[in-house]
Amino acid sequence: MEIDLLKGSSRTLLNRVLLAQETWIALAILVLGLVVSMIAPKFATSGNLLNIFQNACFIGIMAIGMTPVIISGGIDISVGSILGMCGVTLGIVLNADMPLVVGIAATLAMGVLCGTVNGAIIAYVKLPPFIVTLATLSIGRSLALVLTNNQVFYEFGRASESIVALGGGYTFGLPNVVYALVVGVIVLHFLLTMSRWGRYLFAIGGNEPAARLSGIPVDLIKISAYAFSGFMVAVTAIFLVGWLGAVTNSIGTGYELQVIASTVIGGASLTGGFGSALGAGIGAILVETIRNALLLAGVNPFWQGTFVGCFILAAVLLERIRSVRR
Amino acid sequence: MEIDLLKGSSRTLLNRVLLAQETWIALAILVLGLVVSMIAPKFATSGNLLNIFQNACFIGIMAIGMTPVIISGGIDISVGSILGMCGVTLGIVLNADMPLVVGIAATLAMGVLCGTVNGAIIAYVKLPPFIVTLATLSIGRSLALVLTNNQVFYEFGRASESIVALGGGYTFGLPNVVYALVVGVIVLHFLLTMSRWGRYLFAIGGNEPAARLSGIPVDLIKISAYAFSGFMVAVTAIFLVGWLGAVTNSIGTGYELQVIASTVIGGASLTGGFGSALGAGIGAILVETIRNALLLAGVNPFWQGTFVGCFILAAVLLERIRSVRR
Amino acid sequence: EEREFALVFKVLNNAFSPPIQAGCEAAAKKLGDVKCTYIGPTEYDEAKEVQLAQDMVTRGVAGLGISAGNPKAMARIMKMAKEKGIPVVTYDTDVLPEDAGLRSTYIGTDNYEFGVALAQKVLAHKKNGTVCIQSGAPASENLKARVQGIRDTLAGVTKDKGVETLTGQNGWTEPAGCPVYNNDDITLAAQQVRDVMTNNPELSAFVAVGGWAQYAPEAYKQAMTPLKARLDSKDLVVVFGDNFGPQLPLLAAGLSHYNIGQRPYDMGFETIMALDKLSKGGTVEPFIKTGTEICTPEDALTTCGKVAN
Amino acid sequence: MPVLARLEHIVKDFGAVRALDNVSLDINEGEVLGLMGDNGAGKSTLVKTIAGNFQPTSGTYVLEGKPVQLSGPADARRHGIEVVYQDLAICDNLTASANVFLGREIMKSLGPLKVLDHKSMNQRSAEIFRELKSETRPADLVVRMSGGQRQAVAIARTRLAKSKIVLMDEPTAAISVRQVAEVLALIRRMKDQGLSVILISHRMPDVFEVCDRVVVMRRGRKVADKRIAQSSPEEVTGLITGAIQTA
Amino acid sequence: MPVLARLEHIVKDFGAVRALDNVSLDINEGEVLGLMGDNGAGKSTLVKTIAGNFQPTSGTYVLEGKPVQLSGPADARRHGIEVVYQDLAICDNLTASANVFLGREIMKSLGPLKVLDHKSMNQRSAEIFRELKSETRPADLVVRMSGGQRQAVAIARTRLAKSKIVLMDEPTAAISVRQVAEVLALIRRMKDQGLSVILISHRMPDVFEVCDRVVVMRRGRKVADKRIAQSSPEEVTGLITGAIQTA
Ligand SMILES: Nc1ncnc2c1ncn2[C@@H]1O[C@H](COP(=O)(O)OP(=O)(O)OP(=O)(O)O)[C@@H](O)[C@H]1O
Ligand SMILES: Nc1ncnc2c1ncn2[C@@H]1O[C@H](COP(=O)(O)OP(=O)(O)OP(=O)(O)O)[C@@H](O)[C@H]1O
Ligand SMILES: [Mg+2]
Ligand SMILES: [Mg+2]
Repeated sequence: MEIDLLKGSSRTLLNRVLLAQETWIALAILVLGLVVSMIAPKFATSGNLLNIFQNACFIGIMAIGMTPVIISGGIDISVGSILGMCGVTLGIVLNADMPLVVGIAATLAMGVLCGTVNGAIIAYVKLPPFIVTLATLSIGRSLALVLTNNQVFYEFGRASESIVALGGGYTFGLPNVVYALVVGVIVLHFLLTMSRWGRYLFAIGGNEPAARLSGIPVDLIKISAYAFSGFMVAVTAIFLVGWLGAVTNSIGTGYELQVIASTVIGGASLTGGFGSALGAGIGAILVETIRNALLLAGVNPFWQGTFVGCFILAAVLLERIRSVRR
Repeated sequence: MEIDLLKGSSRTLLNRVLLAQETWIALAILVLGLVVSMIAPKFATSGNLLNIFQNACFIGIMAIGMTPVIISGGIDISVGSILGMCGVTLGIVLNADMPLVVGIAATLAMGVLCGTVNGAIIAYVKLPPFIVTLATLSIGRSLALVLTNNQVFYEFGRASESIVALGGGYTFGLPNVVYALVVGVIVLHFLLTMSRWGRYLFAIGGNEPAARLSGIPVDLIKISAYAFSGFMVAVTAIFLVGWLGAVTNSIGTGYELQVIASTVIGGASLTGGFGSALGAGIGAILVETIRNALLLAGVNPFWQGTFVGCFILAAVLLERIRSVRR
Repeated sequence: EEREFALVFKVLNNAFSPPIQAGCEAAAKKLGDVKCTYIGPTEYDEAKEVQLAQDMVTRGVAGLGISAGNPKAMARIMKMAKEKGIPVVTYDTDVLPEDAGLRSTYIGTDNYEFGVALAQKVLAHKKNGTVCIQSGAPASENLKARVQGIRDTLAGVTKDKGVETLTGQNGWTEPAGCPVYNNDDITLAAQQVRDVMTNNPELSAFVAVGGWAQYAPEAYKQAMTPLKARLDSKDLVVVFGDNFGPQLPLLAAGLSHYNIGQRPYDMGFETIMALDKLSKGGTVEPFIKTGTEICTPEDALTTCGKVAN
Repeated sequence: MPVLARLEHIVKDFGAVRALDNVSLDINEGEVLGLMGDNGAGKSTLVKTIAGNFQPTSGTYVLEGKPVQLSGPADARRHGIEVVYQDLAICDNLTASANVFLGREIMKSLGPLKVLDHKSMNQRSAEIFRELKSETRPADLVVRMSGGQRQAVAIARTRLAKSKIVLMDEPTAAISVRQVAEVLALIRRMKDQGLSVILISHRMPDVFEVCDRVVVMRRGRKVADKRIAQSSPEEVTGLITGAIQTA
Repeated sequence: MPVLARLEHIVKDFGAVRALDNVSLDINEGEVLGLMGDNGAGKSTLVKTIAGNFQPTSGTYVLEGKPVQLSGPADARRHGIEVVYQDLAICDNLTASANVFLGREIMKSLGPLKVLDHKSMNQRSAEIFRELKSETRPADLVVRMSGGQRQAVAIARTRLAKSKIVLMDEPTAAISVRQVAEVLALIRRMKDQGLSVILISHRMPDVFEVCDRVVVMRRGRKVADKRIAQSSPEEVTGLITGAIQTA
């Protein structure tokens, strides 16, 4: 759903829904689910579906954060390292017997700080995003090691119970992290379609010099996109640490490619100017569904990467065909 | 050294050398070396320098392969997986007691095949290179697992001695792989500056529609760039397997970012149209020098990533300043 | 009625994985009515491993063997399993002591003891000097315990007084740049051995807590052969963890002095056996040591390592 | 005619390149000023300086009697200066209406929040397009539009606010005869409303058709500043090429 | 005048859009043909069809008496057809000389190998630029060049081979008065050498100055094909806008 088809387009609603990448990915998930249910009846149990949903949330929330960055024409391959930095921050603060709120505040601040550093270098020094975040990927992973001196944190002082309850707990029968994903999708959807910030992101991704000439504060918007990404990574870190109950500095290694894959499967374009909140979430769910389906269908896990890779290709191919018809 | 400044430019030779990224990176290596020699006299021993040089070769050869891809405006993040596929191919063939030439031929064929598949999807299906190679990264790693069934190969039948002599041996006091790097740099430099193929790569990276309108076989040239990258990865695989004396399917995991970093440090631009053979090699040597220097200077190894990241940033910043003055 | 026992491992893409799987399948075959489901993430990812374990609990297997990459997180899954009445054991990597009640037994090596054993082999030949330790991923708990075991033993202190970097305790120091971490990258591991040897010509001992560098047998040979005289005179003592196929010829050639191996095959085998007992209502010992095997150049090519391979 | 804006001895350097060299210029109310010159003469640079995209290296910029230092295009717009850029400066992935309102969206209240008012913006754009006699539909994506429609979108942007000066950088370069006539008509209408228009063009007939005054630039310098009535296409051509030194 | 090329009932569809609708056209030797029409009328599509970039959906394309199916621009070039594209189609990161020779580099032997002959290409480009009276230096990067110099580079490309037909898509759209005069002079020189030139332009005076014949397109159809001497700017304007249906 590109932002500008949302309102008053000359196309019908049905037409728009049919043309949306999200619709097709959702359909792919459905078909995949039906096929696997035939082979493995356990697939369609509520417990398993819930697992899929929960497992997809961590990558999904990060993908929501990545979406504005990609819409603005950037990329953030340091998210895995930022996850490490945030996790480590949370671990250190809670381990020092601070209350949970302090831990959460510190983690969110760390995420926003990392994102802001990325964004500031990209916007002000005008270096290519891929390279900048490649460098901060390396730096972040290294600093996480330095900060923890390679210690693992299992003890969260007086916040032990509350952090575990937050990250691993359930509310109304659903894992808490699922609510975080849903809230993330709704908030970002609102921001992208109804706020100036969202409008400016699309403008920058579509034609950056034009956006600049229009008086849009391009640099600030770009920085805010990376900061938002960092923020969402911090949110992921809080839930992930709570769910795992421990922090190691290697947390999140290699997640960047999974996050980008989810975003792209959901219809974002790496050249900028396109992307949606819902797409990011649905992309993550597709990847997780494939993984789970293969497992239940008894496919040798070694094949998993092949299937995921083929689905990535299929999704972008679909996106291409769609955009030609659009 | 951009191709078109090479001949008959209005600038003097000295001017051109001073403006080249390679010059500055070479200088950085020198300064780094001098500083570290003060702290750790062992740095400047011939044994250590030779180690640095040899260690840099594997990433360096792959970076040479990546250079045409990046010049043409593409990117190949599947090189690590292709290295895995090539290594595994060599392992399987030699393990089946085939002669070395058959093994080498099969490995090179596998590299070229993987590259060609990447290139063909990118050129004909017109999907973005980042996504295509992200997908084949996943697929390649998975197929390497499937092919080997997670076995390690360390018996190479009748080729055992010859493969080890090739990959681990010395000629005139230098490791063989160093010659491969040097030959690679020279051949690619020649191709980029003196051949139609090189000229067309730059044209495609500079303005793809224009290249197409000029009657350049854009699709074929693109495919050949990825095939060349695959070929160089296969060459790396042969030397690496010979040097290691064993093949595991996890070989090359995560190398893509190191290779891209080397290429970019050497002055290639991810937006296409710029890059040089020498730069790729020198970039790889810089990264390895940093690693080695930190080790010798007794810096906590946890800090290593921070230094490498900062050098990446410094290198692209330098490239930016240079290109403004150019 | 076939019973399904699931063994969840930290990472499939690893030298340890095939023998565990082989042991698991052999035991299942021996029992006849058991199916061995052996799974794990193909590349190291703690969260994914936990999710896989959770999937297995949801699926309702008859027994669960866990190698706890992230012990705290696994403890929660094990609790879920316990609530569903699924028997759980850990193997290879245990949960934290406070969660020990969640599993019926731990089958594997004591990693700290493993480190102690490595260090004792060094002490057998050297009373003091410089030592460089090689490890894999810095964050791995198993490896950290081994490194700690080495350091404490060399420093001559007990576990509860653990030392950090050796800076002369009991005459032992770690040279600049050590320990080296290779992040499970075999190429890097081999390069590190060569770099360390080139840059520390006086080194007294090199201890690798796992076999990485020796999985690159030729590169390892190249790095160590020039030091053959020092190795032969035990002026430089080299002790490696693991005793897999490629390592043994190196040991036999005198390029390392001791290789201390674990028994991953036994871990897989015993895990199934334990789960079999538990699912039939039996009991098992709280710690089943699969033990270690110390290989020397003399027995490297004859009796040693046969089980692991 | 009162002077709306005045440039005094403006110099603009890009590194070693002097793009504007001591340019002084009056912009009068209700006057259409033609700006001509060879490629690279500095026309676009002059326009961007007036529009606040560039800060002059030296010289004074007086707006309505007060010296100003514009900090950017948004600031210029606040002073009533609007620009149609040479390369149109349009985002292909947005709708026509989104482009028209880019940087000054209409917001509405949704509870405590301010949100984009898509409906008002579409309606207002539709009105402007009707005024411009363009068939552009506000809610369509620009990527699908013809050159003339894109031009209409760019021009529509200047019609949003009560602007005083409209700068147009080659608005008729790539559009067809019919659309040229429309743009010229539009310029005349703006003039009638008391606006100052600066028209950059390489098309002599256009300039002589709508402009009151013509300024010729050569290599960063102003070489002529004449009333159209007192000049001729031949003279201007000579001034542009340098056959005539100054006038 | 002998007919060099003939289009017969050419149709070109892009999905649902019919860009060319039953267009028939003769291209005569030594004649300058003006091609006019509104934005989106199909002019560029027609040029690209003649140049082999597009294959017609239906219709026949006869070159020197033989029906042909051009497989691409290189193929068209072999038949002596050269194009100056609307967007210039130039690679900024290459030198002027590299751009001129793009796709048909001069090679020399280096032992058994064929390698680029930079020197010959630079010399030959320098000659052409001199011929075009352009100050462009062959070994300079295009990225640093002015609009006029870029135009010179694009036009220089057509001068490499003994071409028969030169298609120019709005070569004068964004260049200055002086350079327009140069381009028009060049077109006349090409005509004198017996070349056919097709000039697409929105600039009526240019067309009436150099063309022998004018063809007007409207919504993909050819609505007029007249000798310049028998037409007038007013008539052509009417044809473009649709005020006059056909002529
Ligand atoms: N951002 C910039 N950085 C460096 N030099 C610049 C920049 N913008 C313009 N110039 C230089 O300033 C000079 C004037 O350029 P300008 O774009 O103002 O010319 P112009 O009269 O608008 O030409 P045209 O008719 O081609 O649009 C040229 O030499 C140009 O190269
Ligand atoms: N590659 C393409 N794919 C789809 N439609 C196209 C393509 N090229 C042109 N068209 C359509 O064909 C029609 C004719 O376009 P064309 O570019 O030939 O017009 P033109 O006369 O050159 O206009 P202008 O004066 O603006 O250059 C337009 O409706 C255009 O949208
Ligand atoms: Mg201009
Ligand atoms: Mg056109």
